[in-house]
Amino acid sequence: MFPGVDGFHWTFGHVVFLGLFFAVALTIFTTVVRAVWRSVEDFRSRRATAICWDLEFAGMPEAERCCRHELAGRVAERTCPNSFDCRRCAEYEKFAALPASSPATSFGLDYPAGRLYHRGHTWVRPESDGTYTIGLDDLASHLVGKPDSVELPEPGAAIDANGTAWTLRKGRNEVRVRAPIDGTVVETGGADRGWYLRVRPEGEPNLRHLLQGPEVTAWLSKELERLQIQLGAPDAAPSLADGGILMDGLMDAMPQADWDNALASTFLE
Amino acid sequence: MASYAVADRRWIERGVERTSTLRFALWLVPWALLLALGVYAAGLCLRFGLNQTNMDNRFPFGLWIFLDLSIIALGAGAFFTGFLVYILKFKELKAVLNTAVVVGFICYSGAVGILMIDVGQPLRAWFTFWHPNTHSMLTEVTFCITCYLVVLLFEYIPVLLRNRQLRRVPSFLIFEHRLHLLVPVLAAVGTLLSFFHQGSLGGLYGVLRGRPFAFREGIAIWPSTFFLFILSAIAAGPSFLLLITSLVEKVTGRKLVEFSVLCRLGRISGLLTAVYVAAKAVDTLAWLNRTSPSLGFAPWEFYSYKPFGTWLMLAEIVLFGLVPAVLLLHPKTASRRGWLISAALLVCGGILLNRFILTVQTLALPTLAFDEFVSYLPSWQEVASFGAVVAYGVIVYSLSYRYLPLFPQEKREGYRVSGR
Amino acid sequence: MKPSRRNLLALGGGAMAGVVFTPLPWKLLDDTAIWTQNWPWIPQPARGPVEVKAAACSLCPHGCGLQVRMAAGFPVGVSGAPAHPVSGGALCPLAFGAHQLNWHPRRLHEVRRRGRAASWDAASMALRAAAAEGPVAVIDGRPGRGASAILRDFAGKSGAYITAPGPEERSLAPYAAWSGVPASALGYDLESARTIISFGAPLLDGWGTPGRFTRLWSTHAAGLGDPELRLIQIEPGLSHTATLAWRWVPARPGSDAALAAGLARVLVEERLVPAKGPVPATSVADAAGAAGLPADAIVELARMIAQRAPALAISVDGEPAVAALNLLLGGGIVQRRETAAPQAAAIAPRAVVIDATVPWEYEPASGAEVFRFAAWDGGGSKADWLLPAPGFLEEITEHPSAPGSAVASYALSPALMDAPADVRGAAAFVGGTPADAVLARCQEIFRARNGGLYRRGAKDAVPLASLESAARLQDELLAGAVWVDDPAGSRKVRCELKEWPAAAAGTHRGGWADAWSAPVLPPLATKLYQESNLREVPARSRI
Amino acid sequence: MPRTLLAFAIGFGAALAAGWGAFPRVLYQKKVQPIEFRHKTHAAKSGTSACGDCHALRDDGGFGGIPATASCAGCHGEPMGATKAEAALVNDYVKPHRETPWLVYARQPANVRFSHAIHTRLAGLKCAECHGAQGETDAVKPYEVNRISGYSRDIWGRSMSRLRRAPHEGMKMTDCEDCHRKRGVEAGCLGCHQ
Amino acid sequence: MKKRRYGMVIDLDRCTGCGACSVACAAENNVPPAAPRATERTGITPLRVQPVSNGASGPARREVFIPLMCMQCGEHTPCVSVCPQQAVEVDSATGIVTQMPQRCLGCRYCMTACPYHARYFNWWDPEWPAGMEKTLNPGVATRMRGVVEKCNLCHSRLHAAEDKAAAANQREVNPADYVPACVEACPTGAILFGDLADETSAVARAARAPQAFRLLEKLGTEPKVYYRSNRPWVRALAEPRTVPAKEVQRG
Repeated sequence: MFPGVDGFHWTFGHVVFLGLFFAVALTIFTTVVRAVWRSVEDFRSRRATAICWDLEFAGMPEAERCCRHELAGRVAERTCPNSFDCRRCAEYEKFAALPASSPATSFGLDYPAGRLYHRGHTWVRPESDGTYTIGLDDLASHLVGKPDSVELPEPGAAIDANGTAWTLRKGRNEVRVRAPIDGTVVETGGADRGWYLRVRPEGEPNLRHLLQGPEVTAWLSKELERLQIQLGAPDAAPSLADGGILMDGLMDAMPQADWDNALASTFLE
Repeated sequence: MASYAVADRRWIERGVERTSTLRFALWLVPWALLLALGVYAAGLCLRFGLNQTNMDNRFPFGLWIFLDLSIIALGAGAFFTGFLVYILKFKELKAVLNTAVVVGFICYSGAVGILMIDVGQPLRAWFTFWHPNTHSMLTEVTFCITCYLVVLLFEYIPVLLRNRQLRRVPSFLIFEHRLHLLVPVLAAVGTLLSFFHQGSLGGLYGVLRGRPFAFREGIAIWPSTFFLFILSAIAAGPSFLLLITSLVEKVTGRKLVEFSVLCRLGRISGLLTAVYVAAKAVDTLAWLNRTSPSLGFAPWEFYSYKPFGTWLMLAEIVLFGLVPAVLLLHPKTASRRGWLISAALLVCGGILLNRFILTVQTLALPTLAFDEFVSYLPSWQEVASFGAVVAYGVIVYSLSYRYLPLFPQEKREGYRVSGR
Repeated sequence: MKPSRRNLLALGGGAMAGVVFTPLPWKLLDDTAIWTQNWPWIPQPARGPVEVKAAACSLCPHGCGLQVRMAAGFPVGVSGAPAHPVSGGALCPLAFGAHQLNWHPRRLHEVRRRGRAASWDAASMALRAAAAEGPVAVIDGRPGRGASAILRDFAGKSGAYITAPGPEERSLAPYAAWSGVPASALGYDLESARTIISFGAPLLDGWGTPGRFTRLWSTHAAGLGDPELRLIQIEPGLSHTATLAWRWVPARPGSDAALAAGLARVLVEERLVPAKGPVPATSVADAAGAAGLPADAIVELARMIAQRAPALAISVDGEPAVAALNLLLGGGIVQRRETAAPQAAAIAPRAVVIDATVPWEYEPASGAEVFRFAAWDGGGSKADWLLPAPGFLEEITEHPSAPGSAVASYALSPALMDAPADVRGAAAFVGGTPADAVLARCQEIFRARNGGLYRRGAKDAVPLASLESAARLQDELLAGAVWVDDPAGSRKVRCELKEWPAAAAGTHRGGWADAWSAPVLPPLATKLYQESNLREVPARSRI
Repeated sequence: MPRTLLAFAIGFGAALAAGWGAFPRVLYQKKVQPIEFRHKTHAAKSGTSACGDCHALRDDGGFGGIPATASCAGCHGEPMGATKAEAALVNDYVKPHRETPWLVYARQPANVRFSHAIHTRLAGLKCAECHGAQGETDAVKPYEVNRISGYSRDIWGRSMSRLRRAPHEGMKMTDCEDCHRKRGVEAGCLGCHQ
Repeated sequence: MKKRRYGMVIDLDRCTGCGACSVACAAENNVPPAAPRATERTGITPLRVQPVSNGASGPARREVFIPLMCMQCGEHTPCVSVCPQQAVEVDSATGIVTQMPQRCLGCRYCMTACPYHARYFNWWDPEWPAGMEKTLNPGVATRMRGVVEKCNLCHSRLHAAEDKAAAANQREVNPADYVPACVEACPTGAILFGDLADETSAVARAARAPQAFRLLEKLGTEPKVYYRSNRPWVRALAEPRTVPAKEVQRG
């Protein structure tokens, strides 16, 4: 194999053969090393969360990749090409300027106007000290009810928008809640305190990707509709939409339903 | 629902339907038993030596080599699809790319596994790398298959890391993403390697000057079988993929790919089979009239030993070559599922027959004037160890099908259960 | 701080990366491969210098000269002694594996009485008790040795000393009957014959001394269209000898006597030989009918035989008609100059002692208590006592004239190995001192001053007279020399034949495996019987 | 990230330590020669320092190797001193005429054919070129046996990496080949294997 | 040392088919006795004797015994080029085709390549009855299961001859010191052995004789084992069979 090892000959055929072999082996090796190296680079430049989210988003069924402007009735039909990250969207202004038409009802759910909503069912509230409070929105809270356990990041930990903010466990289900914004955790709350995290973003954050105003109810309507289909059971209908009031602790109430799927869709797993 | 079923469900891609955990487990049981039996048989061979087989000094290659050659040829779909998708940009074949990779990985790893039992001293296998005889086709095969198995592994890893649970680990997902972006490089390397080792597997027999039934002249260091094996492998690869996909669709009762993709595979296979048949016919004529007589052997003698008559040669070229080529190329038959599958079966059968003839008939025929025509029947250990490879393939494929996005379009296009 | 999954993965990755830069994986790869080259359960040869020792083969009565290569005190290879006066450097195929026989799984290591372990004392007492009750017969497979004298003396006057004939002696039986000379002292004068008619005798396949006829054949006959030495083989099947013979006559089985008579008839009628002695009554047509041959073929065969004289007819069965035919053709049977034991009168012995030299198949008359000496258990023995004897090259062995040889000879073979602790020869068991007997035999030869001594490799003999003493002769013999009588000492045997003999039914067919009188074959004989299609597995499955 | 890196480094370091430090200790088993022997003393007392005087070639070209016990008996028929080793030699080997089961450092496996005659007579190699200055040692070093292959450690050489070894160290096939290549000798497989 | 091409001429007219060569070969090369289940197709007989008939029936029927071993091919050596790890080579000094079981991984490709079926696989680990290992020839290492072996022209005897010459400060081997076991064992002296490169040697002269032939000569493998026979039908066995097998029956 190498000069000096028995069987090595300085003949044309032998050298060409082994040369080709080493070239091939080196190509395979460098390809794999390059993949590893680029992955490390992705983490180091904090691109990783965004890439992961992009990949997850690309795998979502088309129906679930609906643009906020479609929800708000500003456009007839539009699939989001930007992984729900309106900060990257070149056409955002164009659509945002159009008039919205949406149901006025919030289905008995509590969606205060002062908050911004993430498509993974978290809300963000700017505080006076420049921090932002993050919590689980009312639909998610109704679904989960009281979680069995919550795994929150330590204060000081960094979270990235669309990355995992914290984890909820309920029964056999484990839910990763997506962070609505980037920032450093300054304080942690919990289910009983009504909010989960307080984070301090780096500089003035761009919150354009979060839902607000009329979009929220339209989005809620679509989410409830989806939930109804997913949870499937007709007897569940009254407890869901149709102007009814969403039951608190739905997971406890309907243990037989396909929560795996429903939670995954809800929390954008 | 039992807790294991829930846990199982969490590993299955969201948005696709798979059979129940219980049914899946029941499906795996017989294969697992076959695998266990085969592993036991292989263990016997490793522990006590190859006397457990029915091979002998006159029949030193047997069932294992024949089937190894066959599954490596059938596994050629992996590199060839990669080549078509990444190098020639046949985008629609992306639908079967993942399944091709898994099938290829199974075929190659199974073949290497069997080879490790087939050689008498597996612990010395690395000598081939350390002291290679570069004149030997087997050296070339060993180097290329090993490298290609590594390539297949790294083509399979992205598919594996796409599993619903594994994907949740950000570093896995990022690595998968980065590796996937570089897969065209691997596909190119895989194509190079495959061309060489598929060819060298043919060369393995073509260089046998002492076996005029197999010996062929050729170009430079490559006998004609070198090129014929490449051709036949890339002709059969797509057919095998077509068969596997149809079979999976049949077994699972789900639509997995568009029929047009299967037709495309069939057409590629048909075209290449036609080229192969033409080349094979020319080669056979050259061998009959030139090569064999020049070594002192009357070629028709080779066909005077029953059951290896001339019918075998005709069957190989006409029934398993020309006929499926026509079926796959004729627009009428090529657009009918039944004909498509039958033709693909014939193409794959032709590969098996070709590898069988070259392995078994070559060895059975006498060379010396006073040799006898010899026969060989594999022992249960040989059959069982190969059965283990089949079982291993079925199990790996079933697990891959259940837990990995082998057919990404299945979810994207929202295919639903057909029939049932 | 708890290590996370990522930390563990990194740790493992680091270890895997690190281990590549240590000798561990590479050395393991190398050492496991080397391990397969030196698997501890596969024996390897001992180291040590190789010495070549002279010996003689004791496994059949022919006593071929051996060169034994010894390493670390054990024989590691056997080859023929070049220019040996008896075997001429040739050996039978079995001899090449004979040095492994002492470790044959059927080696006898203990006295056995009807399959159960017993002691020498018990055997000795049993023999003494039996001898007190009635006559004892002693069977000797190799008469003419010093040890034979011990056995003969033990049998004494009341008992019987019987020799067990080998294939060559069985073929000579008619001449012994007609001349009164024991078959053990008769021989064939193959060397002067120019035509040999063999009735089934496997002359080229293990009949007679290996290297005797084959050498004559290979120099004078092999591959020649009209050879100097014509071999005509009369045998139903295509045996090795038949296929190599100048002419092969596929006569019907059991027709040897008729065919011999037919041939004799033609020879006499056509005056191809001088008419002497009786003439058979069988007509040529009858003979042809019996042999399944055309009558012309018999006439032609007779003419062919007479064409190149002298002719010698040999029957493997000792068929009297063939012997009569041979006498008609001129004989070719000689009587060696040596004292042969007289034929014993038939008795009903109380006990039988069988020497280890007797072929394993020898079955004594029933009713007697049988004491069987053997180095190996060949299986199926009905003997009451199996007594372990020294094996191959484990004791000094004597090699008297080979059966069927034309001249008398005597050779000794040294003991090249130590025998197992508890083995004894028959001569020692019956109370003799074999060493003294050997010396006595040497003295006998020395006193007679006949013939000469062929030292190892020498083409010419040293006259016996040049030696100073019998002890010196013994030393020379132990160093590999062979005493051979002057050929002039042998003379043609005189047979009185009144009438053409009646046919005797014989079925014996010889061959290497049949000439071999040791109870087992060397393990490497599997190369001939099991691992090639050269030979059928011998009837006696004693491999 | 730093924790990951640290874990990687720890794994890497541990593997290095295991591979270079622990592995050779596990792989090789130390054995003590059956009795003591001093080349220096014997050379001085016998007045010869030529290796061939004791380790002689036979006439047939074979190599005598380590002298047999019989050649010890000339001087050590009775103990030459009161040491334990001396008593052991005389009582365990010389008197019962038993051969000493020496552990041979340069022992090659059965499949190797090494002709001392060709190397010393025809090629004119000095013993020390392969064996080192054995004749000047004053004690027998411990013998180390490879637990897997059963070879003496001297075949591989002391240095695990085989990079830092003395010219005579190492008796693997590649060492034979290196020397042959340097001297332009072509032996072929058959030349050195049996 | 001068280049040699060791070879032999086997006189088929003199072979009696006794098999002494076969047994002597096995003993010399430490080939074990057959494993209980070994057959003529799984045994190890680096030299085997093959009976072949002339195909006639009745008294005209004859057989010839053909000792078959490695033919020591000199050109296009089929086994050398196929071995993936250089376990086989043609020794440049002696012309002997050498097989190194210690390098062999047991792929058996060389066995498929050899038209003479002269290569044998160790299907079993070698086994000798207890104690019989003491009789192993010290010049030859035993093999293990899973490797191929064949006739190496008794190379241990060449080693011994070389050692003996070297001890006498000679570079050239005395031809009388190097005689393979089969040659030595043949009771009729049917095998002539020597250096074919030496034009004056008896073996070179015999190889040039018109009665000499080699098996499958048209394959172009240039075997160094020659056969000779006065009988035309025997010489015709050099060529491959041209009549269908069913018409040729072996007795």
